[in-house]
Amino acid sequence: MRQPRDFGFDEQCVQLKQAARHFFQKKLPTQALHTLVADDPDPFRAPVARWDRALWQEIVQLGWHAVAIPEPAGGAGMPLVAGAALMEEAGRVALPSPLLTTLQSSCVLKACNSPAAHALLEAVVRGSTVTLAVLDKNGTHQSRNVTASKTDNGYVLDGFAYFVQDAAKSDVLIVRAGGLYAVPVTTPGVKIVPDHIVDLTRDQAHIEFDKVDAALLAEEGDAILRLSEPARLTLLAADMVGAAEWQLQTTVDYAKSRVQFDHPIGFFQAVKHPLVDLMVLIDQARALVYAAACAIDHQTDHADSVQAEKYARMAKASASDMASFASKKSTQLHGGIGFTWECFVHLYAKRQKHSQVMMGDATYQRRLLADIVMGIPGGK
Amino acid sequence: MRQPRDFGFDEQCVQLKQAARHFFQKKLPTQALHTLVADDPDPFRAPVARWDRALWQEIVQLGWHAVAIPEPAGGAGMPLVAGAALMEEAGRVALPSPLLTTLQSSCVLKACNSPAAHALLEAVVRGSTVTLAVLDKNGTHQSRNVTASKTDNGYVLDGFAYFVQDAAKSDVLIVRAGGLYAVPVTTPGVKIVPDHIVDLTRDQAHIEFDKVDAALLAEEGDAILRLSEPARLTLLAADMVGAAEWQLQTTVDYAKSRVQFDHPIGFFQAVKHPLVDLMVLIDQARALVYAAACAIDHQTDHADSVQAEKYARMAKASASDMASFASKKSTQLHGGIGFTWECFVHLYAKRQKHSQVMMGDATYQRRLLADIVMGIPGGK
Amino acid sequence: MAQETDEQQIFRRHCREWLENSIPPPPTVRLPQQAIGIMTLDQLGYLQRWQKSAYGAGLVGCDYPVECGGGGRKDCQRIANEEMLKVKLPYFPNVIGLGMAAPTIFYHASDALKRKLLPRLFSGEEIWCQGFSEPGAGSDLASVQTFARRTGDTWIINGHKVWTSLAHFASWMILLGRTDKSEKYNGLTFFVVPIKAALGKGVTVRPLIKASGETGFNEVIFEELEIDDAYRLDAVGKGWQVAMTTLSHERGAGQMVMPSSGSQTDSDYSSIAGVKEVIELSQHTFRPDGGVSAHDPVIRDQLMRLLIRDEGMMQSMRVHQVAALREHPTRIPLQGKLVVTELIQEVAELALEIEGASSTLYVADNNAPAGGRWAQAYINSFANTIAAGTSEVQRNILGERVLDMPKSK
Amino acid sequence: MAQETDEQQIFRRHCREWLENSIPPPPTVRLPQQAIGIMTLDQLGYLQRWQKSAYGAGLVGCDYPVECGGGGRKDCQRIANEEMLKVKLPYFPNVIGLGMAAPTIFYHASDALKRKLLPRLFSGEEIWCQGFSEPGAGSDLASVQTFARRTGDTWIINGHKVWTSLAHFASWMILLGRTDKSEKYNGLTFFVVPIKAALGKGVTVRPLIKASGETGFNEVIFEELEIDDAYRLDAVGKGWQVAMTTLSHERGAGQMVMPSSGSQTDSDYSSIAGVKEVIELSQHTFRPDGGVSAHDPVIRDQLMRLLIRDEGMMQSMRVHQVAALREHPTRIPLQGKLVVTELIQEVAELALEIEGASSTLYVADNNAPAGGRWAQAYINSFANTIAAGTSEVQRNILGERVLDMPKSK
Repeated sequence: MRQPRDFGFDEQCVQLKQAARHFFQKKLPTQALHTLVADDPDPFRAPVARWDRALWQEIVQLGWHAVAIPEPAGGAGMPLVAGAALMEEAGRVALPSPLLTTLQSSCVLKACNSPAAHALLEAVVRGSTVTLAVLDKNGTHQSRNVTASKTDNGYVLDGFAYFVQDAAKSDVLIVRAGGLYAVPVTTPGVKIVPDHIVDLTRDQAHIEFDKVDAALLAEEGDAILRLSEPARLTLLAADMVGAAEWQLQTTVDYAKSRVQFDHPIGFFQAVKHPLVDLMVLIDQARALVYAAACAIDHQTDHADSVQAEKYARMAKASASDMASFASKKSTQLHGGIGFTWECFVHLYAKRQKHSQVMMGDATYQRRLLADIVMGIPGGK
Repeated sequence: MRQPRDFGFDEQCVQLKQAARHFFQKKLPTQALHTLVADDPDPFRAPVARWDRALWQEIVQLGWHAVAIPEPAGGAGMPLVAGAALMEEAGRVALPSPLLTTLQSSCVLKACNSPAAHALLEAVVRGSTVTLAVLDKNGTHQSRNVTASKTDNGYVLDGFAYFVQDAAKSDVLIVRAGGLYAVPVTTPGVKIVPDHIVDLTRDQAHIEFDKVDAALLAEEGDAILRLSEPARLTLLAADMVGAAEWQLQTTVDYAKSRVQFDHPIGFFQAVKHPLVDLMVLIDQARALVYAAACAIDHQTDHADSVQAEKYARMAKASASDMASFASKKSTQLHGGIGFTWECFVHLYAKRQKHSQVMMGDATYQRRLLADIVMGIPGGK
Repeated sequence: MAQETDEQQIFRRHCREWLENSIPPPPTVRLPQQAIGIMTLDQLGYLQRWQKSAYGAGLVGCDYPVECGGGGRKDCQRIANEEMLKVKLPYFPNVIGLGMAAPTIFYHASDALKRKLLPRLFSGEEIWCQGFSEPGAGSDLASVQTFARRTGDTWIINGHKVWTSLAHFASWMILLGRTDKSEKYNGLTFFVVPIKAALGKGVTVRPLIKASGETGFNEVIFEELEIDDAYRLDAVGKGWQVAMTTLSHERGAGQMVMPSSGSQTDSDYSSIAGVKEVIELSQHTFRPDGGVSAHDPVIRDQLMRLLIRDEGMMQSMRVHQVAALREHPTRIPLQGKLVVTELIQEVAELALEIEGASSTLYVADNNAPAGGRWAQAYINSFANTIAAGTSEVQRNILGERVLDMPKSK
Repeated sequence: MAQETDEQQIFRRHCREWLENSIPPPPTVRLPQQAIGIMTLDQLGYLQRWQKSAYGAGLVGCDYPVECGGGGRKDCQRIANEEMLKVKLPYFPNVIGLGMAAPTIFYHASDALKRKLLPRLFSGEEIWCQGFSEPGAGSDLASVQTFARRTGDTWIINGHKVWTSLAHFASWMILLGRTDKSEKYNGLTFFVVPIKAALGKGVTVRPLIKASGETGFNEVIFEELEIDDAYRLDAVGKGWQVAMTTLSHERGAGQMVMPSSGSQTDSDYSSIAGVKEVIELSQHTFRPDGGVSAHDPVIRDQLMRLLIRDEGMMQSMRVHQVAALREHPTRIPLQGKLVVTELIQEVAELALEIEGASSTLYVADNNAPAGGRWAQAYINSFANTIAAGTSEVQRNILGERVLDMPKSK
C-alpha cells in the first residue's frame, strides 16, 4: 500500500506528540526523576520498583496508555505512529512506568484477534497494565519454559518466565506456553521474583508459575509474537530515540557552560564533533522509527509486512547503535562529574543499555535484516 | 620455545634496518617515486611495470634480497625478523620491486625442503627474482586452475593462474598445480598477460600455461603454502606498516605547515586526533609484525607454530585496518590537494588498498584467528 | 499538515502530464555519475537538451519571478522535483548555476543583471562555474587572495582559482575576490565573470588531474582581466555576505529549492549511495577461501550497517519535509552533504573488500568487477568529502549553527 | 641490544629466588580489580603486608638511593617488575605513592624530606593520595583554585579537591595549590600535606559515590589548614613544573620506573583488558535466537578485533623495551593510558552485548553472569577514560608531544 509521505502524522497525532512533550517535561523534570529512582545508590538495595503511580494515573486519564487500541475496544484508535511519538516523549524523560509494556502488549493482543484478547484490551482501556512473560532463562523464545495443560475450567500453567519487564507495575501477564495466556498477577501460584537490575528506571522479574489458572488468548503463541514483533520493536526504539535526544541536549548544554582552557568545552572539536555525529545518529534512528510505524500502519499485503519488518529491524538496530554512542559520549564528555551518582547522565545510560539488549541487539537485528534483504545463505 | 624479549633484534638485524632506511630514503625520495611510476595518469595507459632495475641490482649486490635465505644456500641466513624489518623500510618508500615476492617465495622454497627448491634458492641468491602463481580467478586456492602431467622428462603444466604479483619483474614462477612447480618465465608456452591495476607501485598479471615444462619443487603444494603462510603474511604486513608510517609522517608534516583560520591545521583536534589514532594503529601493527616474525623464527613444536600463525593473522588483520585508516586520513587531511594526481598520497593509498586484499583482508584473518582461538563452531 | 495549494495541485498535474511524454531518449554516450564529471561536449549537449526542454515546460526555475525568466510560482520547484524523481530522467548539467549562482544572483544582483543572466542559466544554454577556492584558501574560504583593483567603472582581476568544476564548459563564473587586503572578511567583493568570452584574454582554464587519473576539475588563472563594475554583486566589501547565500544553498539550507532531476526510484530500496549495487556485487564475488561474499556473516553485517544508514538518511530527509516534525529549520538539511559523502566513501570501500583480489583491477581491465567502478568511486569519493566544505568543516557548521556550540576557529 | 649488567643479572637471580618462597597466601577477602578500588581495612591490610614484604626483600624502590630508603641500584626496578610479572602476586596498594609521589618527591623535595617520607612510602606503611583535580579544574589542571597563603614559615590552605582515590586511607597527599591569583601557571606551588594527622582539624574527607553505586573516590576539603613551609616542594611559583614530573610519571613517561606486581601471566594470551574472560563468557551465553554467543560469526569478529588490539598494545610495550627500536622516547609509553582505558571500556561493552538479556542483571543478582562484573566494569570504565587526563586530553598530549603538532588550547 502506498504510504503517506508524512508518515501519517496528522493533526491529532502531532497534537498528541506536543502535549506529551509538554506534560512529561513538566511532570518529571530530571531532578525529580533522580529523586524518584536514585535515592539509594547501594547496588544491594532492595529491588523495589520506583515509579510515580499518581503520574501514571494521570496518563491513564489522558487515555495515552490506550492510544493504539482500536476504538471498538474503547481505545483512541490512533495509528502506531502516534504510539511511537508518545513513547519517544516518554523516553525523553526516561519515564518509569508500564507504558512501553502496555503499548507493546496491546499490539500482541490486537494480533490475537480472539474474544479473550478483546476483553483484555478493554480492561487495558479501563486502566489495567499488562506485560509479556515470554522469555526463557537465556532471554530467548527457544525453550518451552512454561507449559499449559487443559483442565475442565480452562488452562493451568507451570514453569518459569524470565526477563519480564516492569512486572511490578503490571496487573496482568501475557504468558507464552505454546499458546498465549492471560494471567492476572494476583492469581494464586504466581510468584514474582524481582531481579536486581542496572537500569534504575525500570523493574524486571522472573516469575514462577505453579498450577496457575490462565485464560487462552491465542493458540499460536510464537506466530502472534512474530506478527507483533515489528510494532514492539518500533515502540522500544522510539523510547530510545527520545532518551538519546535528552542525552544529546544535556551534553550540548554542558559543553556550552563548562569552561576549561578559557573556552566552553564545546569549542573543542573533540567535544563538538562527536555531538554532531550523535545528532545524525538520532535523526536517522528517529526517521526509521517513523518509517517503521508508518509501514506497519499501512500494511495490507505480505510485501507490505515484509517491508514493515525491515524498517522495524532497521529502527531497532539503528537505535541500539545510537544509544551505545549516546551513552558513551554523554558520560565521557561530562568529564569528572559524568561518572558520579549525583550526575543525571547515568540514569539514561543505564536505561539505554537495558533497551539495547531488549528484543535483540543491533547485531541480531542486522542478521535478520540481511536474511530478508539478501536471503538466507544455503537458501532455506 | 621461549622467545627473546627483543624479538631477536640483534646487532646485525638493527644495522640492517638502519642501513635499509638510509639507503631507501636516499635512493628513492618520494618525488623520484612519483616521476618513476606516475608519469602517465591515464587509467588506460599500457600496463607496463614501472620500476628502477638499477636500484634493484644495488639491492641484490647488498644481498638484501637473500636476507632470509639460509647460509647453506648462500643467503645471509638472518631471521625472518630481519626480513620484516627490511620490508618495513621498503614499504616506507613504496618501493616498486620484486623484493616482497622474492622474500615470500624464499619462505615457500625453504618449506619445500627439496633439492629442486634448494637449487632455486641458490639461483635467488645469485639474483633470480621469483613470484607465486598460486591463485585462481576468484583469488582463492579453491580450484585446480593449473594441472600438472608427468612426462618422461619431468612435468608439463596447463591452465591459468591469476593475481600473480610483480610478474613482470620476475624471472621464475612458483606454480601451484597440486604440487608446486618452478617455471622460468621464458619457458615456451608461458603467456603473461599484465593486468591494469590501481596500484602504481606494483605490477600484476594473469598467466596462461600451455604445455609448459616445469620442475617439481614439492608434492604437497597446499600444505607448503599453508606452512609458509604466516611468514608471507608477516612480510606483507611489514610493508604495510612502513607505508603507513610514511602516510602518518607526511600528513603530520602537512598539518604543521598548512595554515587555515590563522592556525596550522594540526592545531584542530579534528586533524590532530585522527593522526594520533593512526599512530597507535601503526605501533600496534608493527609490534604484531615483530611478534609474528619472532614467533616464526623460534618455533620448534606444534604449539609454537599455532602461536606463530595467530600472531601473523593478527599482524595482517591489524595492518589492513591500519592501512585503511591511514589511506583515508592521509587523503582527507590533505584537503583539496589530497585528491590530485600531483600529490603523493595517492601512491601510498593505492599500494595500501592493494596490500589490504592480498592474502585475505582483515575480516578474513579474524575469522581464521577466531577458529584457532575459540575453536570452529560445530567443532570440526 | 499544510495541504497543497490549488496552484501546487494544478502544477503537479501539469508536471505529470508533461513528463509522461517528454522523457528523453537514452544517451548514446556513457554519462558520468554526476554533472560535475561531464567530460565531453557530447555528454554536455545531451544534458543541455534535456535541461532546455524541462525549462521550456516550466519545470526549472518555477519559483523565480517571470521577469527573470522564472515561472513566477510559489513553492512549486519542490513539486516539480518530486515529480521528476518519480521517473527515470537524466540530471541537469548546469548544477552550479541552478544550485548556487541562481539564488546568489537573485538575492544580490541588480534587476538588469538578473534579467540578463538568469534565463540562459535556467535553460542550461550558459553553464556556470564557481570561483571560490584557491591554493591557500580551502576550508578557510575568507582568506582568498584573488585581487580585484578598481579603475573607474572597471575592475582588474589577478589571481588563481582551483577545483573549479565545469570551468572548461562555463560561460560564467561566480567569483569571490579581494578588494581590500587590510580586512579579512570585509575586504571581499563578489562578481560574476564572463570567463568563456575572456579565454586567452586574461583567463586561462587548465584541467587538474584527479588521483583517479581523470580530469574533471580545473584551475582558472586571471591575469589583468578587466570586467565591468556592472558585474559586481552587492556592495564593495560585502562579498562574504553574498558568498554566505551561495554556501547556504550549496549546503541545501538556502531559501530557494534547487531544480533537480535524475534520481532513480525503486519500489523497494532506492539507495542513494549504491548499497544495493554492492549487495548485488556480493552475490557473485568471493572471499579468500572461495565462499560467496554474500554468504559471509560479517560482510552481511557490514552491508546491513550501510543499508541502514542509507535508508536512515533518506527517511530523515522525509522527516524534514513534514513541517510539524521540523524542530529546527536546518538540522537535517545541513547534515546531507556530510552524511551522504561519507556514506558513499564507506560503501565504495566495502565494495573493494567484497571484490577481494579482483579489487586490484582498474577501469581499463576487462576482468575488473563492475568495470572497475568501485575502485574509481573510492578514489573519487574524497573529492566529495573534501570539496564544498570538508567533512571536518561540515561538523563545525552543524555543531555551531544547529547545536549552537562556540566556533572552533 | 645492551646486555644486562652484572648487577642486573645478580639482582634478577635474587628476585627469582626470593619470589620462589615468598608468594603471599591468597587473601581471605575479595580484592578489587585495582588498588584505587580498595574499600576496607582488611583489603588494605593484606596488600600492605605484601608491599612491606617485597620492600623488605629489596624489590620496591630499587633504583632510589639507599639514604632515601631505596636499593641504591641502577635500572633494576624494571628487573624486579619483570620477575614479579612472572608469578601470580597481589598488587601493591600504595600506587599513588609509588607511581607519582615518590618520583616527584625524589626530584623536587629537600633531602630531609626525602629521608623522612620515602621509606614508609616504599614499605606501604604510609598510603599516599593526590590532590590535583577540583570541581573547576579537570582537564585544565592549571586552573586550580585551592589557595595557600603564607604566614611566616607556615601556609594556610583553603580549598576543595575531588576524585582523590585512597584519600580515606591516606597519611599524605601531594597537593597542587595556588599561591598567586594573578598568574595562571606561575601562580602554583606544590606541597606534601599530612592529611591523616589533620583529619577533623582543617581536613575533611568525604566519599563520592560513583555511577556504579560504589564509593571509591573522595572529595577533600581544606579549611584553614596550617602546614609547615618544610612541606613545600621546589620554589614558590614552581608548582606547575613539579606537577609535570608527577604527570609524566603517571603517564608512564617519567624517568623512574614504578614498582609494580600483580599481573597474571598466562602461557597463551595474557590479556590486560579481560578479552580472554569475555571469550570464555561467550561460550556459555546466548544470542536472542538461542544460539551460543561464541558461535555467532559477528561476535567472533568483534572479539578478535579486541583481542588483536589487546595483544597489539602489549607487544608495542615490548617494542618500547628494545632500545634499538625506540625511535621516540615517549611515543609508546604515552599511548598506554589512552589505549588501555578505551580498550577496557569496549571489552566491557562487548561483554554486555554477549550476555544479552542477562546483562540487565546487576551485582546483587544471583543470576547475573560473572556476578554482574561486566555491567559494573562498563560503568566504572569511564572513571578511567576520564580521570588522570581524559582520552581527549591524552590525544592532545600525544599529538603535541610526540607528533609535534601545535597546541590545541
